[in-house]
Amino acid sequence: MRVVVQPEPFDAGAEASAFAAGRSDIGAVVTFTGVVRSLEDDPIMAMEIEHYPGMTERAITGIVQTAMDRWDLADALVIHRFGRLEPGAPIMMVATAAAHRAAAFEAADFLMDYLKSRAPFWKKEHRADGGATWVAAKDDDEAALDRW
Amino acid sequence: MRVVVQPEPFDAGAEASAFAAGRSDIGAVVTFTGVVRSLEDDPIMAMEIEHYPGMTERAITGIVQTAMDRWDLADALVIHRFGRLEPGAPIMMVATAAAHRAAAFEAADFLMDYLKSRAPFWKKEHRADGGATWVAAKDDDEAALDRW
Amino acid sequence: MDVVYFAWVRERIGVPRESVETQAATVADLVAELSARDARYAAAFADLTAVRVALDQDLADFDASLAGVREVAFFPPMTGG
Amino acid sequence: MDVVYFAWVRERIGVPRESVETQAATVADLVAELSARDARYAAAFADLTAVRVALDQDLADFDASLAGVREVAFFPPMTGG
Repeated sequence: MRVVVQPEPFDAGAEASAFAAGRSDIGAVVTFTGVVRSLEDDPIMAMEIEHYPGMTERAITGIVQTAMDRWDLADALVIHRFGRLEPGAPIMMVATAAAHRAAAFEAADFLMDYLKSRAPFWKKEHRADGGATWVAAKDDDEAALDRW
Repeated sequence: MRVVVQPEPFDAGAEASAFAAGRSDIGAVVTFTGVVRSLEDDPIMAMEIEHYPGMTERAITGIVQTAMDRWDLADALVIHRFGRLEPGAPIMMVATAAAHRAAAFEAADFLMDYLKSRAPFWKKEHRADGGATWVAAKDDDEAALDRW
Repeated sequence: MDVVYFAWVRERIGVPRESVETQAATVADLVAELSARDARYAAAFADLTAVRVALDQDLADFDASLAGVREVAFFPPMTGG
Repeated sequence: MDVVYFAWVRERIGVPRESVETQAATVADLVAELSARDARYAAAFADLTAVRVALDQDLADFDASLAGVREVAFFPPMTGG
């Protein structure tokens, strides 16, 4: 298990290559990468991510441990940035490795649902007109946890 | 959309980095990489993959097109190898990019289910004692298609 | 007791962290005490369905006891990932 | 008509591809004709629930017509991914 919380950009491809590299007991690797999105009809200048130092690492580690207890995972990785991020930049990634495809897919999906609603990050979108809005949690986000 | 069928190894990380790079209309990228698995209690020397040239590209392209029609995907990638592969080597990968996480996850899962049962590849496992066995399709593989 | 705030809760209260002298038995008691102290707190805590609390970095409920707690955190629902 | 075989169907029949002169109207007719011709075909087609067919590179059923078809392929259920 590896959990990284940092302001710096990361190279999702390089991380994916290094993750579980050279292991022949693994049949399936799933990665999810979250990217700062800026739509043409609602462009943002930047995404600011606030977090709760200390609790963040603790919460993510707990979530990953839950996933590793529940699915037969060979390894799991979570990287999550904080600070000011530009459109198109990677926000975070998860990677899961397992003998079988279903475990890798389900665990990655589980990790994303829990990271979204249980890891102490808050997103603020900065717009060109100087306005800034905290991203609101969706009812769906909380409801998604009931899937597991 | 990009569909690649080749005997050569590929670098899943580098492919993931290049996929949908620099696009700020994308919020989510999911990748799946299948790896030749060799378990300690049942080691294999090599995985041989036979395919149906022509139909392979046609079938995969059709499957990816179905996914792009069904989910709001910004892009999709499928790479699948054939020939003789060593344990630990990548067999294939899919990548999906979308504005939203659910679409990227579901489409990747869908692509894997259909590639497994509807793309003309056949796997043969070669063992140290010289024996070789065609991998049998599982009833579950066919049943998985009913999910969609 | 250290009290920390994040995101718009922090912005409404105006400080990220403060030391609070209190005899409050529960989180709800502390919220009531702070809200009575200043309009900034009353504004931040006006709708508690939109506020989450952590005690010593573990998520907790508003009726949780503050006995032995060193750090209380208030923040909106999380939006990571 | 070109007939192609893959995986263990190919191994049982012993060739990957052959040209077949036939008046068979359907895939099932062709299977019956080939199976009567030689034990290798009879062995490959003994359990048709384990065999799939494609006509001009599209999956088809055993009762599909061969009219206008240039290439018939027989193979086991696919195991890609």
